[in-house]
Amino acid sequence: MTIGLEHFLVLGALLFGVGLYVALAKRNAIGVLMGVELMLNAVNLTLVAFGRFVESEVALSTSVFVVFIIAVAAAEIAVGLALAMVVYRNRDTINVDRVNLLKW
Amino acid sequence: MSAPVSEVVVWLILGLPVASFVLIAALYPVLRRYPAPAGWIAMLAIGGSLGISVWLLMEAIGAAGRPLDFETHELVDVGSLLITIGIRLDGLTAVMTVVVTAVSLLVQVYSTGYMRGDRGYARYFAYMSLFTAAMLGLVLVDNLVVLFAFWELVGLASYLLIGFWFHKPAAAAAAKKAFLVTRAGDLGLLAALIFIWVRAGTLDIATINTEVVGAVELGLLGQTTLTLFAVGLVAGAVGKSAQFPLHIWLPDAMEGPTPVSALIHAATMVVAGVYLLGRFFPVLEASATASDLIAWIGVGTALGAGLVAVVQTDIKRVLAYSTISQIGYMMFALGTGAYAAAFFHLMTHAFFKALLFLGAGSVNHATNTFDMRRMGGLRTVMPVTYLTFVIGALSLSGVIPLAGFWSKDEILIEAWDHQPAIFAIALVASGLTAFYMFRAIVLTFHGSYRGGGQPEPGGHGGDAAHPHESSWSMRGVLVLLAVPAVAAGFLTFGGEFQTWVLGALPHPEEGHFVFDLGVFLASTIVAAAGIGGAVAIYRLRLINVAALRTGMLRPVYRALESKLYMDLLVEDWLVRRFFHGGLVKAMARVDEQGVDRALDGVWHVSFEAGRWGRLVQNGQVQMMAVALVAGGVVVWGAVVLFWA
Amino acid sequence: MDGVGHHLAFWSLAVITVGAALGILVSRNLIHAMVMLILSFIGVAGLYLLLSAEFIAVVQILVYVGAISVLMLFAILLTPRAARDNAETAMRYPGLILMGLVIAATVFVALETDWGAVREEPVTESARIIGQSLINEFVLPFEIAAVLLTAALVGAVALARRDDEDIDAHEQSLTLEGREDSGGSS
Amino acid sequence: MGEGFPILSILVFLPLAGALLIALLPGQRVPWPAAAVRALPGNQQAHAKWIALAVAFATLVIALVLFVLFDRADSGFQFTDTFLWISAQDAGFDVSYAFGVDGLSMPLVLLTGLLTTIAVLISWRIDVRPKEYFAWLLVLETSVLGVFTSLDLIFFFIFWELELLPMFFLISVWGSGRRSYSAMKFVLFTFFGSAFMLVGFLVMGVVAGTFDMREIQESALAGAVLPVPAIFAFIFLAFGIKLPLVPVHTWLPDAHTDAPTAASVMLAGVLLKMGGYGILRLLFTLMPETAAAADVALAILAAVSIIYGAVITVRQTDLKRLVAYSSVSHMGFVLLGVAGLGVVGMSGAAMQLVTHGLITGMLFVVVGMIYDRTHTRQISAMRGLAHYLPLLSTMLVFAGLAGLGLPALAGFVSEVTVFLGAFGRHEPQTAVALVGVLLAAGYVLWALQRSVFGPRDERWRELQDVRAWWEFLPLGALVSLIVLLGVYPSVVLDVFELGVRPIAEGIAVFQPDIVESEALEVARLGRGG
Amino acid sequence: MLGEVNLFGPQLVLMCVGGMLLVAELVVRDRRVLVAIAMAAVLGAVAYSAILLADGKVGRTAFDEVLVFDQFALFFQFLLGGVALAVIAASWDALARFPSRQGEYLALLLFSTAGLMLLAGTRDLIGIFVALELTSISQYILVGFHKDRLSSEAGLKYLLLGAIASAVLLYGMAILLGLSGSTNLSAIAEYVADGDSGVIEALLLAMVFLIVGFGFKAAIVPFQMWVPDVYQGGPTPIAAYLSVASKAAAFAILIRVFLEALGAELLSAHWSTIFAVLAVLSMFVGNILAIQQSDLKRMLGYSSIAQAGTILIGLAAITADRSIALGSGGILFYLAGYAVTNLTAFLVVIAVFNRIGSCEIDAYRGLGKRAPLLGALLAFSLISLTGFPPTAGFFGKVYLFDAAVQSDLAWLAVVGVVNSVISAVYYLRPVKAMFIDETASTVEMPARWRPNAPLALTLGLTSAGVLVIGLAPSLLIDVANEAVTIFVG
Repeated sequence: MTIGLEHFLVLGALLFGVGLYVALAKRNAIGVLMGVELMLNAVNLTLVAFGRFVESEVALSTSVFVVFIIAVAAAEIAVGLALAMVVYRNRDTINVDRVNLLKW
Repeated sequence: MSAPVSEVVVWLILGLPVASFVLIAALYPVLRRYPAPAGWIAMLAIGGSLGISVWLLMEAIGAAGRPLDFETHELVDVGSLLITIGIRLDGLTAVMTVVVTAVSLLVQVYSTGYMRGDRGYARYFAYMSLFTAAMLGLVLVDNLVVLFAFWELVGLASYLLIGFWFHKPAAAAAAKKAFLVTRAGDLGLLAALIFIWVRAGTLDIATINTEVVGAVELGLLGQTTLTLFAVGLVAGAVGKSAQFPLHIWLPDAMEGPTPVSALIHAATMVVAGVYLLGRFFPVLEASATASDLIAWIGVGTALGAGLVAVVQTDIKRVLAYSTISQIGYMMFALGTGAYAAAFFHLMTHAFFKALLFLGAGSVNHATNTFDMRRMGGLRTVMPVTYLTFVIGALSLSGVIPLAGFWSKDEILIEAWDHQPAIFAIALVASGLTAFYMFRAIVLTFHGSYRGGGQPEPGGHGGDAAHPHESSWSMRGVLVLLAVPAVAAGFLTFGGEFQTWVLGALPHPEEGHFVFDLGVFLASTIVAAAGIGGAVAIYRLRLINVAALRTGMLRPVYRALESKLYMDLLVEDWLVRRFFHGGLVKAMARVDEQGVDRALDGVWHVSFEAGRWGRLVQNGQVQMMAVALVAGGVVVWGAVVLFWA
Repeated sequence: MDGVGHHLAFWSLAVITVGAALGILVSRNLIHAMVMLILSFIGVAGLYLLLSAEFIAVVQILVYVGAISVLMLFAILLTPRAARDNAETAMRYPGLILMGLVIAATVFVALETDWGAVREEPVTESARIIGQSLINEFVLPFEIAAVLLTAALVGAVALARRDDEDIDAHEQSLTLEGREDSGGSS
Repeated sequence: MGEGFPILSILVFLPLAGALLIALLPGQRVPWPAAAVRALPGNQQAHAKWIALAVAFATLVIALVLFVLFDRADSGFQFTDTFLWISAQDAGFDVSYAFGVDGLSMPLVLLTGLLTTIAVLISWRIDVRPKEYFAWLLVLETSVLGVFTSLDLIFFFIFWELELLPMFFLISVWGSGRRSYSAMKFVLFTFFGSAFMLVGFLVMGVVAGTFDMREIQESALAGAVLPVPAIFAFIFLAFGIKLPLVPVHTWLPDAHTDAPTAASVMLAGVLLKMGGYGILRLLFTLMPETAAAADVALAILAAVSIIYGAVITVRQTDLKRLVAYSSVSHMGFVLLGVAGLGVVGMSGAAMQLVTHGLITGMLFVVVGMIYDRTHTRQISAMRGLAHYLPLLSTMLVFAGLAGLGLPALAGFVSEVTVFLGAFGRHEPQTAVALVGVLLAAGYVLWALQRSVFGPRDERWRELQDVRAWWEFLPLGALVSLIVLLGVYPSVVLDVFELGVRPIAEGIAVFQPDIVESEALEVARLGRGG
Repeated sequence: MLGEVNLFGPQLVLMCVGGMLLVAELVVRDRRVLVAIAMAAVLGAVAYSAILLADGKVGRTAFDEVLVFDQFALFFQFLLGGVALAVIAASWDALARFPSRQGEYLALLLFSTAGLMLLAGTRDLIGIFVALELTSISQYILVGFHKDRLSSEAGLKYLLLGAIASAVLLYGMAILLGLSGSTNLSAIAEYVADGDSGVIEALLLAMVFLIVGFGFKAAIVPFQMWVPDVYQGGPTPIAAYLSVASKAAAFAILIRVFLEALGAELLSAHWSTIFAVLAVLSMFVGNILAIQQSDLKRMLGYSSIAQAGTILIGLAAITADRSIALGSGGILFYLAGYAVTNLTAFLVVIAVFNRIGSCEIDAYRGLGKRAPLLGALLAFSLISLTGFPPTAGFFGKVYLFDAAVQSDLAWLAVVGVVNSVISAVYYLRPVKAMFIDETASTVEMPARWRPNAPLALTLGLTSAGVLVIGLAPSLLIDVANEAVTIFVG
């Protein structure tokens, strides 16, 4: 069996699913962000795999796309962590299940 | 044939009382304080009407009762609906107008005395004018819808006058009852007019009587149509003329002032039903069903009302039941084809019954009561009243040669020819009439005085402890009315009256005088028996009434005293229990529990859905994320599984 | 890509990457999870190499391992009083189900779809080419990304910075939202 | 009033302008537009009502002038005032600003003008936020006039919806009892119905390519998204709620009872009429085939409403509520007449709109005046009012009698015409409806007996009968009009006939066997033979 | 090259001035100056767009079709510019709460606006992604800008959810890219147009993930749950911004992607149905939950969900041949009307909040007496939101429902109108509180007061807009339809 596109796609899918679970289920805000990062990595992996395997002009755009995603992810994390800090300052916790003043 | 009189003049008959009504209403703020002119205005107007009526009667006589030709005017013209208004002036109309205006005038003269000092003096005359106008309109017009309009207006006047002393709860209740019960009958008339228009396309009375009836005879129109129409008319007549089973309003209507009872509930309005059926006599003739129906209703009412009258203790109620009974006579007369006789009786009855009522009013003036158990012995202090009352009673009882005899006799003869069973029942009723009338005379005028009633606060009337004869205006009217009560019957001798009235029919015939010895003997014997019985029982006390009442005749008494259970049946069972207790309650339940509840339910459900729904929005960010992703996955899954 | 080396590399990297990710999933300690995350990033970087995307791999190592992870570590250190565990919330089971569904859906799509002709050899692609395209056809996203990074930077600073007025604002908000305080915890 | 003079626009928007003027009146000082009324008596707030009166009266005068100038030989729309208002390119969404009156709408416009003037007059003593009150009243007039004169579906709909807000405010601010509940209920019911109506309009407009009601043909609706009966039903729902018909009538008693007197007058007098008008103007004109097919169902609905409404009315103990419920019954006659499908029935129905407006309006006016004096509406609490309030009691009796269909008063004419027009097609339903007349007599007389009649009650000793000019004027106007229409109905009926004749002709195409009366055939034959 | 940059001018102005503000803040602390600069930037951007329009640049593309300057983009540039101006003006009082960070606030607002404008004007997946993130990240920060308990919580929630949503969106984009081999929307459109059914699942997954990502921004059920929390917690001007500008741009990109890239019959049949279902869900959920709310801001949040559902009707309403632009044009028209309407409502909420420090509906009792004009304007905007004439909201709804009917979706129009009825229940509640309830609010309220001048001016403009669109919708309808002609076959 050749290691082909499907392998990477399935791997990406698994990574995406695990990341999703982490994002959905972890109580710590930083943990949730980790899950998001995993999901983005999964997307990146998928994109790069497409760029490697798909017969078209796609290669370049996927790489560029991935670069942008990485950059944006970094920015997102930075802002996310900053917000987590602010929440921490207000509430002494960053557990998302306790950050629920706003509801109903 | 062009009319020898101007149309405007005819309208004046109606217009004068209308003007009187409007004038009194307009001047009411003044007349309220200085009421006397109100009476004069009303009497002047009605006097004028009487004058014109008499003139017109002469004209009508000149034309042998045939209708005079007047123009019709368009009132409503929408699509295929054409409602016109015009004058129908023939012998029948002329007679009716004269009777109405004459009795009306006399009653109003009487009223100036009777109502003196009443707070509502002006209002009273306004209402009276209104009534007269409406009644004259009812008689004069040539279109069924317009007739119906006046028919209802007459009911309105009756309502207002019965409830004239509205401070008495009984009067207010009686007014309402009268209006409602007659309206139930009016529905029949309304239905009839709708029906005939839809089927025959006309509302013109003459057209219905000739063309429509002709069309039925030619088979162009179903017999059923005519019968249904006639039955509707009968229903209207039964309501207005207080025939069984819609008679229950009339006795209660005695809560109104006595002159009102005399005019409206004895002489004029209550016989409007008779007039209506007479007006449509060709229709009635053409429909055997309707004729039989009205004949049996009439004669049944005549008997039943006569029976109930026997046990009444209120003199006006005796007269009321007597009126019902007498109208029953006219009704079955029409049903048996005695058209002219019915109207002859209508006329004589108008005079002598008005006389009787006014006499009762006179007595009331003296005693402050209508309860005969508190009267007695008034013969000596009120001789004029007594005498005229006796004349009226004799006339009513059908004692020869008074007016009542001739008219009643004529009806009985026709009944005998037509249907002996009806004749027999009518004869019994005739005897009962004599009996209860003389019972009333004995209780009221003979024996010793039993004290009278308390004067009403703010009312009129004098010292009941010392009764006295009434004022000249009242006495004068009694005397004047006694004249036709005695002599009106003579109009029949040459068949003149019949000719006038028959002239109103499409195929008129010469009227002629009828006399049957057998019938004469029978009715005279019965009347004598009735009078004798009354005198024997109540004056000579040959039979102990009290013992009878508690003895073997007890069930009969109870039945009669409760008016043959009709009030109970209608008011208690039909209205109170079935309608209010059942239907209304049930529907109100539907109303309260139905739509609004359903809507409340919808609202409740969505509100609760919101209350629970917002719990999902619990502020947990991961809950939101789950929803977000799940939404996507579910949408994809659904699309792939079900659509793709 | 059917050499043994490729197989070995792919499968080992796959195990590392997914295993590390699962490690985050099961880990109860935030620091451990952090380490696992870095491991997973490195595994992904390895996979990029396998896919002949060297430049991306380098960026991956630099940005994710070098920057983001450090940032996260700082964040952990700066929130000393916050809970340190990496436990799950009540969303665990919905999360599991959803994970299953999403993996099922994505794997299904990955396997069932005809992705078109497969390129045997990777196109050579270098940092230079990517850089050129960034200032040519993708100059616009590039510029936007620059602004985005600025915005994020400035914003993060603005948020994380403690200003005098913020303290006032904080107190003000405490008084304003005092009602809602009862339910919350601090 | 030459061609092109936008007289209807002026008519419709004059009240709105008045409302704005009133709304802009400052509390303290008098701006130049209101300076003219500086000299008038009363305080600053009194200016609001004077302006309102002036505007309402001016509108009435314009309406009256139009009524007089109305060409009674032209069955089309007159005084039209049209331009393309919204024209969406290629989108099939063209809305016209289109005003016009025909025989059907002209009397209703006049009625609206009259009743608004009366509503202003009887509100003379309003002292709670009078500015807003009169402003809303005038806005209401604009919306109703707009409904009666619009010739474009969307335009019509706008005015139809516009009416909700003034009523919402009038009821919930100046009302009594559970006023905010009632106001909300009113709004939700009406809004619900009109929402469906909007869908119906849109479906029609889309398939017909125009919203102009003069151009929509039923035959063109065949290809619509919804089947034509569904469109009919959607639109009918709105009108049925407004009319109102059982079982969607329950908003009416609440709204009427809790509304201030003037709002009740407007509600009963003109707002309900919008339902009947809509049925004739839109359903029967635009979808004659469906209407002709639905007539039996409509007649049954009508009969149910008449009887049900009347029976429930019998049970009411609150005088105002009683009047309100009686409206359910009376408005059933409108539908009954319409279901007759012929000129007579429709004219009767249209006539019933006007007569009910006058009579029920008057009832509300009188009940309101009585309430102002006695501060009760419970019939059981009243007794013998006629002793101390003779004129007012007379008016109540008059209005009540008019309400029960007494001849020579307006109600009789329309009811009889409706019966005549409906009986030919719907014998059982009409026969059942006849009972409603008796029931009407029942509840009216029962109420009169217990409220105005009866022994003197010392509680009412201090009450003042009608004396102010602003009380006399409305009563006098209503009494004379009720009598006029009762005695000589043709003055309005002929105009209505002009309006309904084209509608009936449109329906006759699909129902050639319409029998109102066997058109004198028999009589003619009988005469000939 | 310059020609290409020229088309990017409006956004560039915003970005540059935003950067300048960051610097300027170090020198100038005067609120007036900073706000003036920000407003000038927005005005400059709008003016730039106008100049481009006048210069006949409409229809040009730049940067390899990443950027497109068509009428559609232009429409949103004007709309978003207007909204940004209003929000800046509305932020006048809010700025006072963080005097040392005014520059950042305004800069972020400008960045975000630039991002939104770009979103409406890109035809490339990468461009879309980056623009979306630019605006999103700026918004996350702005929502948390108060740094108090509620604000920070809202910011964190928004960010976490936004991050997850972007990841999902990216996955969808990745699949699309893998399938079509291009990030360009036209190329994708070509691929989809002759796509075979073998890839339908993948296409659908990509499509659904795009819906998730954009639906998140547009606040469509079930991607909407952040909305009330963020609206309630964030600064009120930002809530207004989110509810209007962000939503508008989200719908812009939805229209562009779905009509331009995924518009082929193969997919449109599916997404039309999906949007119809989501529209129904959004309307019901938004309305039924809004009834429950006691906080006006939160209620407006739920209401904006319901409004999103209404707007979705326009997306669902795609006629088979798409010969008429009713649905998409209707969305644009509705969005514009909704923008002025919702801004009016929010501006009043801001004004009241600045004065009494509460957004509870109960606190509004008696407002009609204390501040009649403000109360009237709030009532007017709520009435417009309900869809009563003669307002922008009325015609917006009529137009969208008309679109639904034209697309044989009469049932959807029925659901829409029924929801309008439901919405009356809660929209009229504040009206009742302000004008009808007699018991005065427990919250202290000054007798007669006016909002600050910028706010008052903006309020005047937006409410005038509501009325003008309600009275003369023709012009706007034409503009909106013109804007979407590029999508019409």
